[in-house]
Amino acid sequence: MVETVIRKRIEILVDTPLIPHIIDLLKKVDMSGWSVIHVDSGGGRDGEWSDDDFTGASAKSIILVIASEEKTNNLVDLIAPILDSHRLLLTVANVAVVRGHKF
Amino acid sequence: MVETVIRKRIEILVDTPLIPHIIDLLKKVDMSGWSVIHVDSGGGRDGEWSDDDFTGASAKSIILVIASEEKTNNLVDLIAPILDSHRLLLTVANVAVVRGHKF
Amino acid sequence: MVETVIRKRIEILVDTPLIPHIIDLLKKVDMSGWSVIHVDSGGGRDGEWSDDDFTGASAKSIILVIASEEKTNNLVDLIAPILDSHRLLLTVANVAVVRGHKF
Amino acid sequence: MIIDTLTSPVILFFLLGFFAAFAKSDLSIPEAFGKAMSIYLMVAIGLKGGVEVMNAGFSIDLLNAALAGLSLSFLLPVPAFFALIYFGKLKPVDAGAVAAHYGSVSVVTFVTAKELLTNQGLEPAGYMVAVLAIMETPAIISGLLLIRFGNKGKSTEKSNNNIKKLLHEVFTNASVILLIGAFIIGMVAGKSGFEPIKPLFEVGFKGVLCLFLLDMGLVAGRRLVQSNKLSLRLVMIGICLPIFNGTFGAIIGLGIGLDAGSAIALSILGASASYIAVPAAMRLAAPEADPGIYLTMSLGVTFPFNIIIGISLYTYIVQILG
Amino acid sequence: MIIDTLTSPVILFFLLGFFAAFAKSDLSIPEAFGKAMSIYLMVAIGLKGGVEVMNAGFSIDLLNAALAGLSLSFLLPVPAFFALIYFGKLKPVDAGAVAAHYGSVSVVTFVTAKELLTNQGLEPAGYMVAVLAIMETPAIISGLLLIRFGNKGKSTEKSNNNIKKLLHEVFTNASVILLIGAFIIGMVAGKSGFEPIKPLFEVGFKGVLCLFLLDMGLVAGRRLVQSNKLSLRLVMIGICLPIFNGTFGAIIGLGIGLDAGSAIALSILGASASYIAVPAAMRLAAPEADPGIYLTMSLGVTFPFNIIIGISLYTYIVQILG
Amino acid sequence: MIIDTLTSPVILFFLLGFFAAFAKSDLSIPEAFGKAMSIYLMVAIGLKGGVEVMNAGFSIDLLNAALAGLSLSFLLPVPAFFALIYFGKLKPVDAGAVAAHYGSVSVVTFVTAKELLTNQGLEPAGYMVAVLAIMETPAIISGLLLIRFGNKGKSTEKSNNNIKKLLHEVFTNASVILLIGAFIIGMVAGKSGFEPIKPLFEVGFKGVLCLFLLDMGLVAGRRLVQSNKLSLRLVMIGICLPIFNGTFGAIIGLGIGLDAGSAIALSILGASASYIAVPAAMRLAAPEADPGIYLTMSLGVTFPFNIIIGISLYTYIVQILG
Ligand SMILES: Nc1ncnc2c1ncn2[C@@H]1O[C@H](COP(=O)(O)O)[C@@H](O)[C@H]1O
Ligand SMILES: Nc1ncnc2c1ncn2[C@@H]1O[C@H](COP(=O)(O)O)[C@@H](O)[C@H]1O
Ligand SMILES: Nc1ncnc2c1ncn2[C@@H]1O[C@H](COP(=O)(O)O)[C@@H](O)[C@H]1O
Ligand code: NA
Ligand code: NA
Ligand code: NA
Repeated sequence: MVETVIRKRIEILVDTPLIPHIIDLLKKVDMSGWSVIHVDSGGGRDGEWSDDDFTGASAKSIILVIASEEKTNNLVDLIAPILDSHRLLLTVANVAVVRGHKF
Repeated sequence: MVETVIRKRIEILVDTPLIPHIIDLLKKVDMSGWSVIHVDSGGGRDGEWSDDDFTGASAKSIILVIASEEKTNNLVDLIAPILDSHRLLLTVANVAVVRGHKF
Repeated sequence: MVETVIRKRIEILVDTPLIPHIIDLLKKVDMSGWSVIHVDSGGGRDGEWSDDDFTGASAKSIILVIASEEKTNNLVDLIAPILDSHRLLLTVANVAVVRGHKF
Repeated sequence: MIIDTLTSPVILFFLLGFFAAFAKSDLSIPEAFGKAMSIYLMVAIGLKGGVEVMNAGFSIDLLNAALAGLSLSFLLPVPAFFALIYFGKLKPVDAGAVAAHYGSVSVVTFVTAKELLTNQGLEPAGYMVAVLAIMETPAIISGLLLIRFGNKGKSTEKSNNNIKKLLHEVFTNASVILLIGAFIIGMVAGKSGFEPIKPLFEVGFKGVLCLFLLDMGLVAGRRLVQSNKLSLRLVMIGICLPIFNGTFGAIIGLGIGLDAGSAIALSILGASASYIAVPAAMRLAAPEADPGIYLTMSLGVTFPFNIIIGISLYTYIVQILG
Repeated sequence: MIIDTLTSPVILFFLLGFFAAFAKSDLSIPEAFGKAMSIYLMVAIGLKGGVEVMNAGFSIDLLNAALAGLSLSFLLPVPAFFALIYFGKLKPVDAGAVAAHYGSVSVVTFVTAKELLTNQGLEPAGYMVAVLAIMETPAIISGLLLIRFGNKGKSTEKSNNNIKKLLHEVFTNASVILLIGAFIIGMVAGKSGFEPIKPLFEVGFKGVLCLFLLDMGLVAGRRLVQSNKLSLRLVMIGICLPIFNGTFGAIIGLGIGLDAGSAIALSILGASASYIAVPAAMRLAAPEADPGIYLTMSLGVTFPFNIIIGISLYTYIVQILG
Repeated sequence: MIIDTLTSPVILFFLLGFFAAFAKSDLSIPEAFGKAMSIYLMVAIGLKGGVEVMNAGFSIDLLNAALAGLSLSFLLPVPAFFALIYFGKLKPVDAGAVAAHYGSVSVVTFVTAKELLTNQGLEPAGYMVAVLAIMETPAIISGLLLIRFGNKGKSTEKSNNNIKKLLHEVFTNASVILLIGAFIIGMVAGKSGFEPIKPLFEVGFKGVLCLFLLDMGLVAGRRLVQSNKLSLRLVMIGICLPIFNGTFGAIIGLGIGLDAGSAIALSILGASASYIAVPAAMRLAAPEADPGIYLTMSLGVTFPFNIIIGISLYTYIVQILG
């Protein structure tokens, strides 16, 4: 059987226009890989929204990052202060990956 | 280091037209935040499908909810009876979040 | 309370044109259900990309599969050798599901 | 007329899509493009209908046709329901959902028929667009009542607030809003107000219809290829029901004194089955019904039948009866 | 003119969208379709503006109008900012973000006004398209400076490399690139080079504008329905600010000697508020500002006001003053 | 002719996209809109080609050109492969994948050339559209055979069922289906059947081409900006290979007796490199090949070269040789 190791799966829910800003933070903690998933609609304290809005300003995305625990901790420390002001949602879970040295 | 707490990450795979119905259930168990992700295609016991279908009736989405364990249990109890009739897929995982009082 | 069991949540990040190939592998290990999620953009060792590229050749997707541990192990063994050559990213996590016999 | 039909680019593009689906080509029309074309087509026919009615003035025919359409949409699901249960062997919930599709209408079948009929000097009256809009959603109510009737005794919870939701759906469904809205705008704007926007909605119309039918062909073909829900009995119903409904529509149309073109249009509206408004509503209002059945029958069987054979057949029937 | 406005299909489609949103219809325009129409509209008006300027030749008016537009975009946010703080009770960061929207412009308001004015023989000069492009982004800088001024003492980190990013945004913003790029292409191609592509960009223009305004109506209506951020004071500002800015624009336009049509256009540019370029820039440059406030004011209040009443009002003001 | 080329709106829009990419503008064309335009363009040229062939009648030239195209698509990858290995220093799998792109064709290069040539009275014959379709996919087979040849001894598993998949891909590839399908529909419909749908497919054509080239410019520019895979040697091959292939195509075209316009078209088909059909097929059939190499060479180097310089160059070559 192929060996797997545990890494962190980080999900950051973010307003689409803010993505470049978060990517900059990822790079600061030396994370070099990420993927962006489109969010179609949602609801929260601010009411409901949906992406059929050509302004683009209210669109949301999820930035998905697989990373080592160490880098993840650094990222969480970096992002925590702006979670509220930037309306972010950040979750971290454990995942098994093959060949963990890449992350 | 920023402190994190454990919350539940719920994923509900659902036919897109049924989303309002599921949102109603979320509200019943007092969940106030959710995000909807588009599913492009898939396969299951009913064969394969893909979303390039302008009828919209066969489109699927994932409703993603971060919530406390208690609310999650309530939701699972509420949804379990209709899982089959409504062709839903429900998974629950643990995630760490910063400032868990929001969920 | 409804009873839940633990299953595996597999995510395979894959170039969209390669999806049929991965689906074939899923079927080889007897997995009959999967969902495909569109990835909008991302970055990795090969630089950044985004899907606003009508060629389609550089688009990426995530194949999401809920499966039993046994089938998951078989899949990991099957996919591990081509992870690098096919530029895949494979993660496995635990999730709780209701009525696990389906997976 | 069948030959004319089969060499018309509109139909040929449908066949091309159908062929691509059967050949398992990787051809696909982006969802957003398909939806955009569908919106365009509805706005265009709504506008043109409104302008024509404004030009022709209101008439008693309009009222008659509207009432006939409303009744057809409400009533056609009833025989369909029993055929689906007793001959098609469907469960009540599936039978009711399918029946609702056949009471409602297909915008593209109507539009394609209008094009083909106009080529033969049989253009339907402008107000038939309003009838089309009127027939979109009442069948949803019939279908749900039939399901409740078929399931009597079982699960009657959640019925009250559902009725409110349902009426809301019937009046604010996207297709209804677009068709009726554009129809009214066409009436308000009149011929002169329509002039500046006519180029987009008239010049491009038939070309867009071709591309949309390419998409329909793909989707209908894929439904047929991938389906494992379709018994021979259901295929037979998918062909006989439109013939029955079409004949019924023709008789009503002629009975209330419509001109030939409009009677054919009413026949076609009766014969056609919904594939947008009703599936979405059914998925929400009757989630236990299997979309694999109703979408495959409506899109995979009845739509191609109507496009390729039905339109000519109903024209023929009206001409025989008329 | 208000009557003309209200029976024009363009406006009626906006109202249809508005109505659908309030009726909570499930009608929606796919995002990709909305963006495609927006790109088309910007390219089309850019091209036509460029061709017209090439035909008319450069003039001192062009330069004057460009300078006036630049100044307006920079300066209009200032009074807006103080009104939003003292009367609107907003935090500085929100006030600055909203103010930036009102300094910038709305492409669709401009285009709709151009259509309505042309119908009355008051067509603005071709170079007003360049003024439109020039006014898109400077207000972003003003807005951010105002925020910094309002927050003085607090958080001034990250300011240096932000200024570089900001200037980049101001010059390479998608709307600016499309408008200026198409304008230059129109100038290079001239009337004869434009001829072969004219059908797409001229024949379809008004129809696309109708469909886009349907989308705008939906989005604006949903903003209003879903918003819980809008105080009565903010609604008042959302109506008074465009009147103030429009009057100011009219005075400047007449002051620098523009013809009536162009002065009305400048007035409308002053009065209109951005809903694409500025929101995206603000979300990135001032993430703490609440998009629920600036989008709802710009799209939900000011845009409908300008489309339905404002355009006629500014025309009237210029005619009174002129 | 280069001057004509550079002031044509079509090319200017390409340059605008290129510029926006280099300026790192946030301008982007929604994927669905790009795909919709691509489908429209293929259907439009297919239809027009079919109608023209039906009008002109079949000729021996058609057959000759088809055979020539087929051979070119099969054979051009061979010299390309060796150049890529020995001069470009690529691994066999990458060399084969790139070679397949250069054997296949670029629809947009062909269409742009057709527009520019028609302006000079050098319009290619209608049947060249069929040649275009024929050349789309055979090169995929050559490329994969070359990879197998280059890797001989290594990994030959999974070859059998792959051949079936490959032939399926060659015949049912989306571009092939659209081009051939629309071509046949054009032939069946003929001039009179084409008339009603002509407005969409002819009136809008050049405008859509402009917007699509704007998109191509963006994508090509971004490829160049983001790429770190491109050695100077590969850039040189990306420029010399189309010149070589174009000259070869010109010689063959003149050799089999085509008229000047058609010979130029064959030359351009030879010179152009695929960016839709082949990349998608290669990603699946040779997943180990690096898309960063083949897409960047085809889209980032050869496409702009052909559009800006190549078309004029091949015209010149044919006129010299002819
Ligand atoms: N650590 C990561 N987490 C999430 N996505 C990743 C990660 N690394 C790579 N990716 C995705 O995989 C793509 C290819 O990565 P690479 O092969 O490293 O260039 C990237 O563009 C991302 O979309
Ligand atoms: N608990 C949650 N789970 C998933 N998504 C959420 C949750 N809370 C908020 N969101 C998403 O974040 C957006 C903004 O939330 P809020 O800041 O609470 O208005 C919502 O519209 C949702 O898309
Ligand atoms: N095990 C699974 N993992 C992920 N997605 C699934 C799974 N099973 C089913 N699905 C999704 O649910 C849809 C319906 O499944 P089914 O009801 O089995 O036909 C499929 O088309 C997939 O998109
Ligand atoms: Na019907
Ligand atoms: Na303004
Ligand atoms: Na070639």
